[in-house]
Parts: sequence; structure tokens; C-alpha cells
Amino acid sequence: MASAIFFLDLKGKPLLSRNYRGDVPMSAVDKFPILLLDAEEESSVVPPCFSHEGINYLYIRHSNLYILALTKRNSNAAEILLFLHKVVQVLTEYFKELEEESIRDNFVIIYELLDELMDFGYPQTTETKILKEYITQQSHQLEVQPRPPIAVTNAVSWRSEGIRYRKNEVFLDVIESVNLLVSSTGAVLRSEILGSIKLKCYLSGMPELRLGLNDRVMFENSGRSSRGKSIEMEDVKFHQCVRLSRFENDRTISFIPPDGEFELMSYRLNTQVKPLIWVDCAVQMHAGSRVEFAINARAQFKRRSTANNVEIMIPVPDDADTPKFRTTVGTVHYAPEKSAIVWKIKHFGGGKEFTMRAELGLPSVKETDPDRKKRPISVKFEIPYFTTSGIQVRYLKIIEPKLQYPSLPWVRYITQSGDDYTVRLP
Amino acid sequence: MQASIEKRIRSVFQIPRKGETYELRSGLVSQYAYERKDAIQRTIAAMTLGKDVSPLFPDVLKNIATPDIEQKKLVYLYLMNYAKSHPDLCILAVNTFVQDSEDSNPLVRALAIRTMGCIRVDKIIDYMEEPLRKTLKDESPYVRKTAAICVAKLFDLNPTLVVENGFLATLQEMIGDANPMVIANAVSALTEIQEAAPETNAFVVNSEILKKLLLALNECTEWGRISILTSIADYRTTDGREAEHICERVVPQFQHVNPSVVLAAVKTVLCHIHLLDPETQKQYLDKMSPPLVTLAVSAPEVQYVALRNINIILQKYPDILSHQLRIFFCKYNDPLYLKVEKLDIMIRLANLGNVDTLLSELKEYALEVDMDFVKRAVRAIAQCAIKIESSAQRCVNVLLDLINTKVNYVVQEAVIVMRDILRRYPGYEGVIPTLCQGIDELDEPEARGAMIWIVGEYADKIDNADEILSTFIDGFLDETTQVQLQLLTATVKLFLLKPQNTQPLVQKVLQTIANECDNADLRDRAYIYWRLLSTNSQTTKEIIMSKKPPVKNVIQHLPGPVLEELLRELSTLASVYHKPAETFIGQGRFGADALQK
Amino acid sequence: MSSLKSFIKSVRAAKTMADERAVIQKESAAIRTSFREDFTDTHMRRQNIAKLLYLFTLGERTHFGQIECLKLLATSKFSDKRLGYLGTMLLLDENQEVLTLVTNSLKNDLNHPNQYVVGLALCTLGNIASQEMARDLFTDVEKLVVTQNPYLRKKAALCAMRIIRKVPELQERFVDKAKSLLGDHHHGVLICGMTLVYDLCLEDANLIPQFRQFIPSLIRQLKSLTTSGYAPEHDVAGVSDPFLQVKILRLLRVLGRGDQSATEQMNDILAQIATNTDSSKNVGNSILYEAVLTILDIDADSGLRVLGINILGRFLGNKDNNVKYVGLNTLSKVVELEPNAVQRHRNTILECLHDADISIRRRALDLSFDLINDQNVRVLVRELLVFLESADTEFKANMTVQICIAADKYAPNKRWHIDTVLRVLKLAGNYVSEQIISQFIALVSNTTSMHLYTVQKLYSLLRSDITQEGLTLAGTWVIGEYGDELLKAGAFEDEETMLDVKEADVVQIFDSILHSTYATQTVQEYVLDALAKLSTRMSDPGQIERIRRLISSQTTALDVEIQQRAVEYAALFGHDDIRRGVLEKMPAAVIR
Amino acid sequence: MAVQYIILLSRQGKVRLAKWFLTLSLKEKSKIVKDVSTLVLGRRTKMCNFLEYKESKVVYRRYASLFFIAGIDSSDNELITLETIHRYVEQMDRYYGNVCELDIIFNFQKAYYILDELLLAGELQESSKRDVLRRISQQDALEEAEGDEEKFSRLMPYI
Repeated sequence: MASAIFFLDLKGKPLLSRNYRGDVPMSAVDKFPILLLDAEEESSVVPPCFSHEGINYLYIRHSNLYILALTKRNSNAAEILLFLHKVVQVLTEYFKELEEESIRDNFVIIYELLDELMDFGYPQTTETKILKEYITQQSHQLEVQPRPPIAVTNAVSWRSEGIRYRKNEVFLDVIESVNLLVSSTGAVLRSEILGSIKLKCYLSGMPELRLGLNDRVMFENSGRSSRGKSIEMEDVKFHQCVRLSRFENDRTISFIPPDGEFELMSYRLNTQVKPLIWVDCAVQMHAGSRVEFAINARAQFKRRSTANNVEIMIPVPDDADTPKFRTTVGTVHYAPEKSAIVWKIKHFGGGKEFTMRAELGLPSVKETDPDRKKRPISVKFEIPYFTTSGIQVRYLKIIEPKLQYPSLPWVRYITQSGDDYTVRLP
Repeated sequence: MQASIEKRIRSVFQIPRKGETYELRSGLVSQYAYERKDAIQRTIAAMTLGKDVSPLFPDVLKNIATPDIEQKKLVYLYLMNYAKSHPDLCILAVNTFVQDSEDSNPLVRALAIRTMGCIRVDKIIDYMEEPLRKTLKDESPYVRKTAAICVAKLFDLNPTLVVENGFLATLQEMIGDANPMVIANAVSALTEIQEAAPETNAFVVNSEILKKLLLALNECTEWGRISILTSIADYRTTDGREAEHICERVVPQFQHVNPSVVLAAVKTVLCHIHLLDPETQKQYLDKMSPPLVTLAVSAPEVQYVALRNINIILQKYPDILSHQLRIFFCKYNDPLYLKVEKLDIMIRLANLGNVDTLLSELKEYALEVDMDFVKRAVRAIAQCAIKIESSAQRCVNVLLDLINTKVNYVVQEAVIVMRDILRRYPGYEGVIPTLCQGIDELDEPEARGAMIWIVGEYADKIDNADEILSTFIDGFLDETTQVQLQLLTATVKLFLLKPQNTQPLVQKVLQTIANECDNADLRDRAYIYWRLLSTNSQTTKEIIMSKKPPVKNVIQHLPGPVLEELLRELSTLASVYHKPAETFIGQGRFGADALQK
Repeated sequence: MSSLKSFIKSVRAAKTMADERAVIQKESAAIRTSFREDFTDTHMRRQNIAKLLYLFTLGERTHFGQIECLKLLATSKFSDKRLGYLGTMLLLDENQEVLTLVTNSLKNDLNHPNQYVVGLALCTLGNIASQEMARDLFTDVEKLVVTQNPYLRKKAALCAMRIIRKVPELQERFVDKAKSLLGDHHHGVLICGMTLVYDLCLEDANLIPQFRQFIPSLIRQLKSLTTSGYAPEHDVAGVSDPFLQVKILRLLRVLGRGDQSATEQMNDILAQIATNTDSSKNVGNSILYEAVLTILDIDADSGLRVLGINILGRFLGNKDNNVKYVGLNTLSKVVELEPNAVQRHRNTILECLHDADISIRRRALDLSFDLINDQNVRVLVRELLVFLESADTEFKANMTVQICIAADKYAPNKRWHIDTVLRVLKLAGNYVSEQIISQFIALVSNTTSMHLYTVQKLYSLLRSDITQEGLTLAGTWVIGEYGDELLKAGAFEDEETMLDVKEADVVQIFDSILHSTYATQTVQEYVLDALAKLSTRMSDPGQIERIRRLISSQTTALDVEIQQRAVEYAALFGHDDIRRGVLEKMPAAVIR
Repeated sequence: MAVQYIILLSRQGKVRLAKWFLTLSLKEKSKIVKDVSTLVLGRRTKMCNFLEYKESKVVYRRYASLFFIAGIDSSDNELITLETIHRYVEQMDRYYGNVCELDIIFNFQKAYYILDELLLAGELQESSKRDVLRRISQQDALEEAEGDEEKFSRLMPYI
């Protein structure tokens, strides 16, 4: 449990705080920036929680803020840190952007939210959708006093009663993100598929949904031989609406969905993936004058598919200048804010291969103490109508026992680069 | 004249502050409601900025009775912050609290009881009894779940009151509440009371309660699940069937999207798994592997906790993630604290099958820029060599390559780890000349100590061992104690291995220590050698040069009892620090007697 | 490209850190590219350099613009030069190779007809001259030190200071010229001249006598400053040129130090300043502070010294924390000379230990240690031990050293001495240095009469606390060495509890320590030695066997030193004939 | 050595001006800026204006939204350093006319110019209140004259 929560600027100055338990002196926060400095002095490895004179400091960073929790006890660190992330998420959903300014401008509602999010150090309700029903930014405009929605404490805490739609529809997106690490010699060092099924539910009442996938374990469990392809998901995570014990028993994914948009489930596949977009890079460095790059990119998927919005980001020295590019396709630009050149290709057909050359100037005076991290090339893309794993939605059944309306599920598939699709530079 | 300029310069940017309190006060007592509300907001704004607005206490308090719930919340917030500075005035708020706790709106009732519990002033406590009694039985679960926590608040302030008024009993009954969130908060409150005052027996989980908890588990919010899982983990059963039942019911939580729920579930299973038969144990451990891997891709700070915990789990169950090495490869933009943890885990996962992949990855890391990380990577290469014999030659080659980079801290670290490789495989003595080349560059005590150890141990194989040691001995008094200790032993070994012409060197060291060193431990060691050397020289040689068991593993392991304790504490701070809670909680003082218990 | 103003505006308009970085990096890239395009438009170049300087202020990298700065200052326009020199001073330092390219321009500009161009060159040279530049350009500076123009004279004087610091052998070229500056009428030149002379004297004490001849004129200047009426140009809050006064006082200090006749000349004026300077404002106090430093540093007459110390006393009582700080800071310098005068302020000083301001606490702490003498040692050490418990973590290490030094120096008896160190070890055993432990052990081993007392105390302490490394080390060693005396005396009472002392209890302590998380490398080393010794000081074969097992369990230790000891001591168990002799009582170390 | 560095720091911790009289690497400088600004920003109003940092002393004073920070030798006179800082502020105030943080942000070159007339090699070079500003305005005048010329020549490139 957390004794107090603080929002601090990057210099460690408190912007807003909430004391939940009164068992830690609030002045302990003054030590925080100094302790961080001391820790940095000691080693460049500064962990997100540490202890000083009986007080534990747990913090996360979000844009130019620290969000810090203090506790005197041997508290659940995972819970606290995750809670801090949840606080950021809720406040971001409330104010679009969470930063110094939005904290100053919205202190009243932040205090209100902090009161609902946590009580005596125990996390309570952290669902923005529900909170927004009774903590609003325009409460004074309301005629009647808000009341806690039943959902706050309900077993179905994510959906309110009495929702009505004229047209009952569900949109289902199957999104697979591919993460890949390729060595400078071209070997795939690591690859994984992070899958996610996102739903947009516009359904009336309290509908019961059941989702069927070509899940190998389920086929095996039910003794059915797999008709066509089946896939094995390594670790499935469900939205809290899914009945976990049922999934554990017979792999049935059944749930009462929240209203609107949400992520129903995510899964991971650890299988070796062939790079969908292959990138090969040669660098020639002439220190003190210029640097040259020769990049090859190849689409290694079926010809009938196309990768859209392909973006290949190649790191260049921080102090480069006068960029010159030559390419057969797409556009290239220099992005000094990322110390990179970015090669963009709108449509990249399966099986195609393109090249790009770049030359940048380097200053004759070298930096005295350069701090250059070895950054890899990173690649972004999306391939619609295609999943790498071969996952398929076999059915989505929708039953609302009282209203019994007809409804339509819509399904889309897409494969995209994950946030870590990288190729190491030689 | 200066004063006036100074005054003016100082006033140039400054916001006029003098009248602020006055202005706020007049706003707080204004006849217009909107002005009062505005003043309250500005008061809270000033409080947020860290200004002391406690002098406004009576004026703020006048605004407590209001139908405007937003305003009420602000006044309550103010009250919580400054009650301590005006304990006597708090009594004026009591009436409103009591009224609010009977309001028709559950939001107001809950707010009242929640705030009362936070005021922490004796005068208020006396008036909490009735509101708390009522709200604990409130028809609204929202109010009940708030009241449940309030019992813990009250217990913290006045335990007797809680027991005498039967609040504790009511709280215990709440475990059977129809609403899962009420149950979860009751569990949290009871756990806290139990911890603070074990003699109350506030929360002793038995089979009966266990059933209720397992039932509530599936219905609860994510945070509630953590409290419930934690108390199930703490439940001690001796019954294998019950343990299996627990595991069975808890395992679905591995699929929860919230990583700390998953971690709590992992902990719960690990706390009961020892009662299962080995076959079933393995099944559960296998099931644990995918969720553990997924934990390692959550937000960095949470990932950190997960990695520190995986580290502990691996020390107990080394095979659990044996096929997952690649998941722990460092991403280039990982925070350093993650990189270092991943490195440690990778080493624990190293085996015959993956050592090649690991080694090329480690080499990559050893060429990065951050000194602390690079050193760890170099160390990891040696750990690999020592752990997996067949990889030793390749590891040594990589280390030699790294030494050739001539990056000072890499070389020093390489010398240190080469010492350990030699302790495992004495046959690699061929590398010694390479190590000796950089001898003048070694400025870190640990590297110097390592070099000295190597020279002492292999004195008979290094032609100029006496010269090398002699150079070090010349600066004996400037070395750290640990280096001095190494130098002492190395010189004695040199003498035992090559008695010709080395006696003066030993004498010099012994005399320097006896005459010029204060350190008692160092002196003792010198006298022990002195006394040994003056007895039978063969026996002495036997003793000092006696065979040392080869080092099998240089990966740090937690001491057994600590490991067991931390496994039961997964996801807590103790499990993150890898230290028992008592070392950082409270005064952090702990005696030999206490350890025996 | 945008103007400097719009660049600054867009940096300020950035909402998030990431936005700000983007704006900055983009502009920086644009500047780099613009440099390549080699504009002849000086307006554009000036603008680029100005932006570069803004980047510098933001802490960004600017190495790529160094050459451009040099190009700018090499042009003939004053505005280019002004910005070019400013950029050079900010972006470059003496270690940059490109700096050599500027030598030529500097040489030209030092001889430029416009005084402001010369001024820029002097300023640059004075701030960043390298050794090489100092050698190349000193003749030009030499001339300027005696130029008619005071604006250049003063700058040249400070430049000369830098040149001499870089190339000390050039000192003789400037000594006589420096003398000429001391009689100047221009305040700026005087200040700079005195700075130069002060620096010369500080670097080379042999020069001091030659400058003593100027004492009368310095005193005259000081006197005229203090007695002259209001002069608006140099007045600060009713004080006439405090900057110059401070400089003179400081120079007098270095000239008067250790010279009786010089000191005598100064007494009057110092007394006058000490009594007449208005102490109600910071300005006056800054002069008083300097004057007191001089009074205390030179061999001033005793009346004057008392006056000086009284001023410091008043400082201590000042409401202004700045003055209080300065008072505490300075009193440390007088304790030895005027102990009684300082002792009078003891309570005030001790109160300052609990001040909210760490700067004050730090000064007060240092001073408290200086106050300790053989009469007050008991009281003060008691106070400081109380403070040690709650003191800032950063103070603890130093405090342990200081308390132990004080105990060492003034201990009224051995018992008190040992008790004091034990208390330090107990309160802050994780902050003590090796030195303290060694000296404590030397103290104990040289005090035979206290062996039993000490070993019993430490036995009791370790049973209740093994978290303080220093305490554990001292305890381990003492119990190892004097375990026989401990065992012989048997059960004893400590702080109203009876403690059993059986062989098993003693071994158990080390067993617990060894298996705890507090067993650092050093602790393990000490424990092994203690166990080995105890094996010869105990009689129960069961316990001796337990010791053997404990030692043997460490033969696989990761640490080489621990392993070496474990292997040796385990092997010794096979040689009972020599074990006893090897591990018998150790000769006591000499107390230093 | 007298003043080692001067840093002008906003209350939000942004550097508005930095002048170094010591030769330090970029890394060392940013370390000092980071450490010192954390220390200074963490001080309360009633505390004294001096801090001890490593082997040196830090003298600072807040003028409205700006902290003026000077690093000095531990043997230097802290009180007169405060006067030096104040003199600098005073000169800027006269030069800009009611100086405020924005003046310094947008016209930082001038702030550096004034500092360069006040301090050289870290030592005070002038104690006259008038002299510094007179020198600055004369130099400004020189620039202006050139500026006019420049404009003139740009307008009539063929003459």
C-alpha cells in the first residue's frame, strides 16, 4: 500500500500530492531529488524503487513528471508501480495530456479522482469509463448531484445497465504486432508476435458474447481434429470481463463486454518469424567529413499482400548536416530530433526490393566527449488483411437474453510492426 | 539608495502576495456562494503550491455544510490536511460529518466516512462510532466498501475502540458480503489489522474463509484480486488436496491483464506448490512460464519488479524458463536498470543449448557505452565460462578480444573475471602473459587484487613474478586493505614456490605490516604467516598451498533461508531489494539473537 | 531560417520535453547545414552564432560551430568581433585544439586602434588563454598593463594574472609592472592590480617582501575610503567602494602575515574599520568579515584580536543566517588561538546543530569539534553522540572520525574512551572507517585491564545488533581474541539483563552473522579469523568441531581471500601441534 | 580563484545564462548545473544564501523568478560575492530598464556582455557603477553605426 502519492516536476519539486495514511512525513519528498542525484553518482543504474532511512520511494516517469509513492512498509511494489501507471492513464484519459500544466489547471478534479482511485493506500476504482460517470469536469452544470454508478462496486464493474442502441453492432480487430531483432550479420536474434483482439461494442442491454478462435488447445481439448490451420497462443491475457475460470476449463472465451472500445484479449507467440521487411545496411564513416549509407529493403511476404506506410529509420550521428539522398522509391528526410534519416514508402508490394543511398556531412571539429549509444535501425509498417500467426475468428456469438436483438459482428485482420522491430547496425 | 533599487528590482517580477490571505478570507466569508466556492478553490490552489493556508481554518470550515458536493470535497480535503494544526476546531465539523453520513446520496455518505477516518484527531475519533456503525451496514456496497477500510483507519488510531464496538466482528462478517469489492476491502482491512496486532486474531484464514475468498476472487476488481490472492498465499495448509485445489482455482488468474494480479497469482501458487506431487508440480511450473515471460514486457518499472522476482524464482526453480533466453535480450532503449537485471537472468538461463547465442549477445553488450553495464557484461561472459565448461574456450577468446580493445575499464574487469576462470580451469594459464601486459593500467583495487592473486598462485610459472610483486610491494602502504591482504598471501606463496632469493621480499612485507600497518585483521594474517613460516616448512607449504576446491559457479545466490523468505514475499519491496523486510523497515536494526529465532 | 527571437519563442512554446528537444535539434541541424553553405552574409552568420550561443545556454552541443566563431571574430567589423569573441569564450576552452587558430587574430586585436577591440581580445585571453597562447602573446599584454588607458590597464592586469598562472616563469616580467598598478588612482585598475599582486604573492611567497613597501599606501587608500564623504559612483548603501576595501584588506592580510612591523602598521586602520563599519547591512558585514579574517591571520595585537572575536560573536547572534554562517565559518579559525573567547559561544553553536538549514548545521558541526578540549570533552561528546543518532546521513562518516579523534585526544580515562567508541560503533557502525576500528582494537589490546569489560560489552551488543558493520567487525575481532576471558567469566549482567556465555552461544553468534545478509566480505574475513582463534580458546570438542565445519563450509567461497583463509584454517585443523601456536594471542599494535 | 562560474537559473530549473571561468568538460559542467540547481531549488526562503558543494561554495540569491548562482572558492568572501551578484543585477536592471526574466532570455548576449565588463578571469574588474554601462553603451553605439552602414550598403548595392 502507498502512504502518499506525489506529482513532481523533473527537478523534483512537488506539484500536487495526496497523503493517504499519515504515517510518513510529507517532507520526505524533499529528499527525493537529492537521493536520485546520489544514486546516479553511485552508478548509472538507478532503479525505480529504493529505500532511505526507513522510507521507500517508488516512482515512474511520465513525460516531464515523476509520479512518486512513498511507503514505510514492505508493500506490494508491483501493485504500487502499476497503480501509478493507472493513475497516469486515468488522468490522461481525463485531460488528453498529463503534464505540469494540466496538473495545475485541473487540481480540483485531480484531488477528487485521487480520492476515488485510492483509499488509505489501497487502490479502489481505476476504470476511467466508470469514474467519468460520477466525477466529471463539469459537475457544476449538473442539475442533480452525481451518485456512484452501480458498476463501481458491481461484479460487472465495467458496464452500466440500461444501454440502448438502435443498431446493434460489434467491430472486431485482430491486430498482430511483430517484434524482431536482427543482428548486424543478418541473423534473427529474437522474434515474437504480440497479438491483440480489440472490440468496438455498440450493443444494448447486458449481452453475453462468446468468441471462437482456431485455438489448437481448444481443438485438442474438445477432441476435434483441427479443420484447417490452428494456432497455439503462448500466453493469453484477458480483459477483466472475460470469465477466466471458464477459459481455464474449456477454453471458451465468454464475457459481458464493456460498452464501446476495449481490448478483449492479447496473446503472444514466440515462434521464429521470418522478417516481413528485411533491411540491410552498409555504412562508410569518414570521420570529420562525411558518412555514407547504402540501404536495401526487401518485402518477404506473399506478392498479393502489400505493406503500407513503411518507415525505415536509420540512426545517424547527432551532429550530421547537409543530408543528400538517392532512392528508387518513396521519400527520405533527415529527422535531426531523432538523429536519424527516415525512409518512407507508402506501398511496399510483397516480394519487391528497393535501395536508398544517403550521404551526410560531419563537422571537422569532433565532440570532446561523445556519448553515442549504439542505436539500431527500426522499421515500421502495416500489412492489412493478413495475420502472421494465421489466427482466425471462427465465430462471435451474441446473446442478450432479454432483448434478443439481431446483431452483426465485423472482423478485420492486420499485421504491423511492434515497437521493437530493429536491425543492428554493423 | 541601494536599498530602494533593490526593493524595486525585487518587486519587478513578484506577484503581490501581501494581501493574499486577507483576500482569501474575505472570499471565504462572502455572502455570495460563488465567491465562497471560488475562494475555497483558490485556498486549495495555494495549499497545492505548498503555501501554509492553515490560518484560514475557521473560515474554510464555515463552508462545510453545503449541498455542492464538489465544494464539500474541497473543504474535506482542506480539513484532512490541516486538522492537525487546529485540532480543537475540528469539532465544529463533526455535526456535518454525522449528517453527511446519513445523507440520501451514497456518494456523500461514503465521502463523510472516508474523510472522518483520515482526520486523525482524537476529538473526531470519539464521534466516529455511530456513523461507522451505520455505514458498515449501509445498503449501498459503495458505502460499505468505504466503511470497511475505515475500520482499518480507526484501528490504526484507536484499536480498543474497534474491538469494543464490535467493528472488528462486523468486518469479519463482511468476508461473506454479497459484493466482491466489499469483500476485497474487508480482506485488506483485516490483513492490516492482523499484521498490526496479531493477538486480535483478526484474520486467520481457515478452510471456511478460504472458500469464500476463492469464490470472490473471480468477481473482484483487479486490485481486490491482489489482496485476496495475497491472503490466500499467506494461508498455510498442510493438506495436499487443499493446496492443489488452491492452485487449480488460482491458475486462471495467470490470464489476467494486470501484471500485478499475475504476479500475485504466481506467488500464491508458489506458496502451495511444495505440497503437490512432483508431476503436478511440474505441470504448474510449466503453466507459470508463459505468464512470467509476458510480465517481462510490461511497463519498465513493473517489468523491473517482475525481473527481480523472476531472478528469485529461478534460484529455486532453475529450469522454469530454460527455453526463453531470447525474451531477455536487452533492447537498446531499455533503461539501464532493466538491462542489468536481464543480464543477470540470462546468465541463470545459460545452458549448453543456448550458450552460443548468449555469448554473441554478451559480446555485443560488452561493446556498448555505459561503463556499469559493460562491466556486468564482461562479468557475465566469465560466469558463462565457469557455468558451462564446453563454452569456456570461446568465452576466454571473447575476453581476450575485449582486452585487446584497450578500453581501460573493460581490461580491468576482464582481469578480475579471468582470475575466476583460472580458479575453475587452472589450465588456462596461457592467458597470463596477456593479462600481465596491462598491469600498469590497473588502477581499480579489485583488478589489482585479482592480478596479484594470479601472480601469487602461478608464481612458479611466471618468470618475473618476484619483480611484479616487488613493484606492488614498493607501494604497499598506498594500497587498500583488500589489496594488501592479497599481496601478503601472494608474496608468501611466491616464497613457498620459489624460495630462492625471495625471502627478503617476504620479510619486507611482514615487517611493513608489523611496523607500519594498523589494521588488526591484516596484522593477524601477517602474524599467522610469520608463525607458520617459522615452523616446519613442509607443513606450512601444505597448509598455505593446500588445494582449493574449484569454483563451480560464480553466480550470486541468495542464502537459503533468505531465498525461502523472499519466495513467500514475491512482488513486495523485499523481493525487489532481495533483502528481508526487517533490513529496511523501521530502524533496520537486527541482532544475532533475533536471527536464531 | 528563422530569427533568433523566433527560435527562442518556439523553444519556449514547446509543451513537452519531447517537443522542446525536437525544436532544438531541428534548429541545430539547420544551423549546421547553414554553416556548410558558407554564407558571406555576415548578418546571417551573426544570427547563426547567436543561436549557437542560445544552444550553449541550453546545455546543447555546439562543437560544430567553433570554427564559425573564429571566422566571425577574424572579420573587421566590430559587431562581428564582439559576438565572435563572446562565442569563442563560451564555446571554447584552453583544451580545444582549434583555439590555436585564434592566436593571430588576438595578436592583431591586442594592437588594434579601437580600445573596445583591444578590450575584447584581453577579455578572451584572460578567460580562456592556454599555455601556448600565454607564451605567444604575453609581450602584447605586458605593454597594455602600463598603457595610459585605464579601461585596458585593468583588463591587462587580470590577463597578466592568467598568463602567469599558465606560465609561472613569466612572473618576473610582470612583477614591477604590477607594483606600478598599486599606486593607480582608478578604482578598477586598483582592484585588478591588487588581484594580480595577491595572486603573485599566493603563488610565490618569496615575492611578498618586495610588496611590503606598499603597505603605507594601501593603508592610506583604505583610510581615505573610510573617511571620505559620499561618492555616488562607488557608494554601496552608504559604504564607499566595498569591493576595493575588501581587496585591500585581503592584500594586507597576505603582506602582514608573519611580519611584525607590517602588522604594527596595520593595527590602527584595522581597528578603525572594525569599530566604524556599519554592521546593519550585508555590505558592511562583508567588509567586517574580511577585516576580521585579516586581524586573525596576521599577528595583530591582542586588543584587536578580542575586537575581531567579538565581531564574530555578534555575527553568531545575527538574525541574518548569512552572517551567522560566516560567523560559524570563521570562528573555527580562532579556536586554537583564543579558546576561551570562542567557548563562550558554545551553547549558541550547539543550538545551530539543530538549525533547519543544512549549511548552518554543517558549519556548526565543524566548529563543535574544534571546541572540544579536556575540560568539556564529556559534555560535548555526549551532545555530539546524541546528534549523531539523528544527524544527516552525509554527516555521519565525518562525525564518527571527529568524535573518535576527540576521544583519543581528551579521554579522561580508558573506560570512557572505550565506551565512547563503542557508542559510535553502535550508533553509526555502518559509517565508520577502517581506521577507527583499527585504532579501537589497538586501544583495547593495549589496555589489559579492560579486556573483559570490552569483550562482554561487545558480546552483548552483537547479540542485539549485527546490522552495523563497524560494530560487527570490532566485536568479532575482540571476541575472537579474548573469547577465553569472556568464557571464563561466564554469565554476566548488562543493562539489567543476564546474559549466558557458553561456548555454544559464542559460536552461535558467528554462525548467525555468517549466514545473515549483513555478512559483507570484510565481516566474513574477520569471522573466519575469530573462529580459527576461538578453536584454540575453547574446550568443548563439539563446539570445536562446529567451528571446523563452519570454516570448511567457506572453502568454496567465491571470494579469493575468504576461500584462502578457509582453506588454510581448515588445513590447520589437521595439525593440532602447530594450530595453537599459530593462533595464540596477537601482539598489540602500537597506538599512534 | 574567485568566481568559478555564474549560472542564472529560473525557478523551473531552466538555465538562462551560464559563464564558466574554470576549464571543465561538457559532462562536468552539466553535472554541476544539475547538482547545484537541485540543491538551490530545494532551499527554503529563510535559509542562508550559501551552500557547500564538493570542494567549493555556492553563493546564490533569488531575484523574483530568477536564481543568480555563483560558484566560488571555499576561501572566498561569501558576503562580498553577494554584493557582486547584486551589482550585476543592478547593472542589468539599468541597462534593460526594469529587467525581467524575458529580457535576459531574449537578449542574453547583452547579459553576457555586461558580465564580461564586470568580471574577468572570475575576478571583479570594475567597481564603478557608471563605468560598466558607459562601456557597454559605447560598444552598442559602435555596433549600431555599423548596422546602419550595413543596411545602407544593402539598399544600394551598386554604389
